[in-house]
Amino acid sequence: MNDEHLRRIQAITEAALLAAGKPLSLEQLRELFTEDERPARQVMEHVMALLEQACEGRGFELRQVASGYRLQVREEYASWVARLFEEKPQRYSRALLETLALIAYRQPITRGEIEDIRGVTVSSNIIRTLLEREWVRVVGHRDVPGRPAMYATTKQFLDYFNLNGLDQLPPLSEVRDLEEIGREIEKNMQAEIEFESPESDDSDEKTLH
Amino acid sequence: MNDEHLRRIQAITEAALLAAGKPLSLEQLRELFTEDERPARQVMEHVMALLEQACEGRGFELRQVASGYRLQVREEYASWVARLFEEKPQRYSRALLETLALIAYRQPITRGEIEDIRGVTVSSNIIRTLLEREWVRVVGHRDVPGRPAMYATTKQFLDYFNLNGLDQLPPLSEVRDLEEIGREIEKNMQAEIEFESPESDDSDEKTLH
Amino acid sequence: MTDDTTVTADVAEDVQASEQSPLALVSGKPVVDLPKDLYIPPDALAVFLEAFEGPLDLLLYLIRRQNMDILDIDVSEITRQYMDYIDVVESMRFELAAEYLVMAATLAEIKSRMLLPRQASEDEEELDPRAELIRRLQQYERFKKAAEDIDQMPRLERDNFVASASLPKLPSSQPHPDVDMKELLLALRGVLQRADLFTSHQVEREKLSTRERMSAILSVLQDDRFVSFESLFTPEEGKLGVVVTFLATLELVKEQLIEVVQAEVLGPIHVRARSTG
Repeated sequence: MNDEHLRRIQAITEAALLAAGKPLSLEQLRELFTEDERPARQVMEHVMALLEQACEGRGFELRQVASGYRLQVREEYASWVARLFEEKPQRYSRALLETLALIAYRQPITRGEIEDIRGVTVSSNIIRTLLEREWVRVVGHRDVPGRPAMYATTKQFLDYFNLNGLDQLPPLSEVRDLEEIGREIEKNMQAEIEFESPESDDSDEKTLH
Repeated sequence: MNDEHLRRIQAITEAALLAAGKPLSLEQLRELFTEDERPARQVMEHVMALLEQACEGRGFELRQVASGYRLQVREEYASWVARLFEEKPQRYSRALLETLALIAYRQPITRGEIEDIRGVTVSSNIIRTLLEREWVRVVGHRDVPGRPAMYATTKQFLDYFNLNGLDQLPPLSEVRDLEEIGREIEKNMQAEIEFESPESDDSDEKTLH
Repeated sequence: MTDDTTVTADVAEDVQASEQSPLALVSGKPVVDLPKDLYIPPDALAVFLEAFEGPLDLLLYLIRRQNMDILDIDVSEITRQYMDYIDVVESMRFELAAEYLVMAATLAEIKSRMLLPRQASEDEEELDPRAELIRRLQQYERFKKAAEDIDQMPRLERDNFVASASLPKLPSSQPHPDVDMKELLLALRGVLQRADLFTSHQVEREKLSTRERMSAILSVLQDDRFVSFESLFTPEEGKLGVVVTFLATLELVKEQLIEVVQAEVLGPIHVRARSTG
């Protein structure tokens, strides 16, 4: 078993792991070779060690997991790789916006109080999203059974909406007369929908892939 | 720009290409970096050359196709890697390949023009298959009665066949005299007869029409 | 499968044919011969339609294989035969059979034109009627070859496999949606209308600055400890700020969110969140 032969088995192993995109056991890797060329288990184990070394300083590494070996992108490059999978920002649900609006205008407010006004349950996801975005925070707990958290808006919330303080939020009397604003927003959303419609799918040829 | 810095960009690039599992353009690769760390185009091109070298002697190689760069298994190891997949590779019918050839070499072309040259109706299935595979797309309509769709090939077609551009397609053969055509046909028929004969157990192979 | 390859009478004449493997099986019998002319036996039609990509393809074959002279065909016989099996194939792939029939008609036309005496007055430029057909055959042949070339080209899933590696744990990089203040107001309008809160003036009663200050005070009182009442005030804010803080404190007391403790008359006042502790 000379070096050249080992390097060949190593290259085939690497090729197979990269093509499979899932873990392969030592046996599965050995099965790729015809009977007369099939490396012994020990040889294969040695090749895996060689392959592991050969991945040093590269973008990926050999990992051994329960079902076998796999090649995996190195974790230290995760933050760059993650940008590949960045999705377009979605829109917040109406439920989330209503919850946020109630926290802004009625703070400090508990989830139960929000639910009382909205007439529907507020999902934990909504609260978590608002907390993660750091637009709301828990400022205490109401002294009633269950000791529910009280939510209030944050400085980040004010910054995002370009406000110096909550008193700069539009007064509720203006909120009453929102018909026009509503029409405007619907118009914007319409424009957005048209932009994403499948008719325009020729346009992606012009953008870079 | 020192060597260590280049090696880091190279590792990130390799990581991203392996994570994407599809071609990435130079621009897409540059976009992975934040603005302050984004390599210049020339630097990126240099890194691609370094990465190409770094893949020598390994199971995979860097390849430039129409949509960008991708890492792919070296063709010399295809026969081992193919054993990973139980399904045999798709075969394409002559009708589909002839239609595809006409679109590739004569684009933009209408279905009627394809039928004129082939002397036979092009089934809707074939066009649908080509569109679904995203190998061809409609690029417009010919300004004649019925306004028939004109078809052209896509980047995905080039990617699938390892091409960087249409100019890399094998050159279209010269018009030959019928004697020569006859000899060629004879040879092909011979091969086809052997291929189609009931002895060969190809029946489980799927042929796409 | 049968070993009997002597199903055709032509075998003796066509030694070449008997040496080759059968093209296909028709009703269990191997078909060795390809058609001598454009007539295809109805029972073999499906097979031949598979083997040839249409009449041009078949013609290309015949020209070489049978040394067929496209002028030397019995047009009336071929036409009759074509008509016969159109009935047979109606249920299968009629549209393909029709194309063969068109080809037969084309050939018939060529032949009839060739039989007519050429008129001397006719334009010398006029092409041999076979020229158009030959041009089409040549053209078709180029693309037939191109299709074969494409089939031979290395391609994904057969000769090439994209290399991919599994992903490490990726940081959540979901970008945040944008929100317009108008959207927020619209949402508020919706919920207030539903709750019918516009009619009662409950919501509007409190100044938002007071609400904000209530939140601020509560966040100062996070721990279970007393804070001096004075420390809640920021003199730099001026009179208005002090008033707002005072109102906020009163509101918090009213809502029983904080408790105010004064150990002795005129002694220091302390506040603490009721919920903690």
